[in-house]
Amino acid sequence: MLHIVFFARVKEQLGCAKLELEWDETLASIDALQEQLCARENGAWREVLSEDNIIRAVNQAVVAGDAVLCDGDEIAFFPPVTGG
Amino acid sequence: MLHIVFFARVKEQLGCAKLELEWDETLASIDALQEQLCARENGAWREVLSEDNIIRAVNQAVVAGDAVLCDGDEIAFFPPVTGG
Amino acid sequence: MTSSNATHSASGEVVRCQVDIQESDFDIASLQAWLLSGSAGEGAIATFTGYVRVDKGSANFQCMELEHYPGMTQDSIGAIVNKAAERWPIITARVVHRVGRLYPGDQIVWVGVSSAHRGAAFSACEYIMDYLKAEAPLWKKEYSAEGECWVDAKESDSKRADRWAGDSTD
Amino acid sequence: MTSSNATHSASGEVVRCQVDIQESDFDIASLQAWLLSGSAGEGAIATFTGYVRVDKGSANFQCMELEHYPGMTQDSIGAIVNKAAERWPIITARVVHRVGRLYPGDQIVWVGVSSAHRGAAFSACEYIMDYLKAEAPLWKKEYSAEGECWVDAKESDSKRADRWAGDSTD
Repeated sequence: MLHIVFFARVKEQLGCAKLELEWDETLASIDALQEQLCARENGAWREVLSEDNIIRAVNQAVVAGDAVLCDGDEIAFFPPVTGG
Repeated sequence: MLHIVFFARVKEQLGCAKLELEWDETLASIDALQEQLCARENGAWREVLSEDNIIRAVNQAVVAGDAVLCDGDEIAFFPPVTGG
Repeated sequence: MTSSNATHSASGEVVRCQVDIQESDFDIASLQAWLLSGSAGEGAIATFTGYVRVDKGSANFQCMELEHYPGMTQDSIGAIVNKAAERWPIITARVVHRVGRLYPGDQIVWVGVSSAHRGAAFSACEYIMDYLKAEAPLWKKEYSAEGECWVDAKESDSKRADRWAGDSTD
Repeated sequence: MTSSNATHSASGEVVRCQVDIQESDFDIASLQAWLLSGSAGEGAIATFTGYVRVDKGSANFQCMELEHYPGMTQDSIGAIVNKAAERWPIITARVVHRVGRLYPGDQIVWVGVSSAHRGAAFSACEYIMDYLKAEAPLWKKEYSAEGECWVDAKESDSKRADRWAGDSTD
């Protein structure tokens, strides 16, 4: 199982805070996962998830490029941070 | 009258916290005043007041080189500061 | 949600540090007292407090809501504190960041760092704030008479963090 | 001995500031509260607290005595605060420095600066501390089992102040 979480503007625009997907070989990288998510809701998700500045994290660590996903991983998508 | 004050190590070494001298033309600059003070106590004051790092202030403002003294001025001699 | 930690400082000493993410307000005097070990080894404490600010131009601002990524927020701030501790000889460090609904004038964040010397305390405190702003997964949404609006990230915030990359320790 | 002041900040606004030289201890929470104007214009407060520190090597340290030049101390610190206010858009600033007999762990000095933004608050606070150390007429004498000894000025303190001379504001 992949545990996928969304935060802030991304969460609101998708209307979704979390999602669980069965892990399989077609979801073995974060780029592959993101492409599958973009296909949801007739492309409505693509608009949100393909924004340039979207940040991706695997198991609560930000990843810069593509990253391998394993069964059980927690993947997050969120906008640039604005705390402090 | 010139109001002369000493602080910290300088005050202790001179054994003197303050001193008043009648102003006259021979005391019209801080260099002249310092030279007169150095002559006190058979040169014991010279040892203290001729230290390289001694700081001089006229009317509570530090002066870098020589400075004109007027009747009523407050002149201070003190070592490098160590507050904070 | 508290993350306590003991890491090693640039001076080789163990650094006592704690990161809290909480809805409740915080008391700066208690936080600063926590930084003192009791051994009088600290000569210097530098602190930063961030407040909900009302811009002069936006009279309609009402409040803000702070969202975060539970778990990752503490860990990411903890990692920033550890990096500061590797770089400067700090003795203790503490970070508190509030989440939830906050109003004008409310305290948002507090960072405090103790050290034997003031240069290390100042630098580490500012470093932690700069990276917290640039990296910790927290998001602000503003509510005003006109509606609600996610705050946009500022490029200046990532630049402030970047400047530490080429900087020598001092 | 209090010196209150209103000067103009880099932002053109009036800066509320106060400098106190006193024997009594101070309460950091009250001081920080004083910095807040109530208008929620401050987004940031940076503070520094200096403490009487005991070096690991000097177990015989007992206490220190802080002497100052009454009048000139307040004025010189006030002038430093004004220079900081000309350089950064600060809103309020407060400095308290204790004199007299102080013991290990005692608070010596507190500097607090508020601003809309953190960069100005941090820079102004550190600037004020650096120049206070380098210029304010205060002197420390240490008492230990071996006797009494005036603290020597550190060259590093005048260097820390000097570095602001060539620095750009940020």
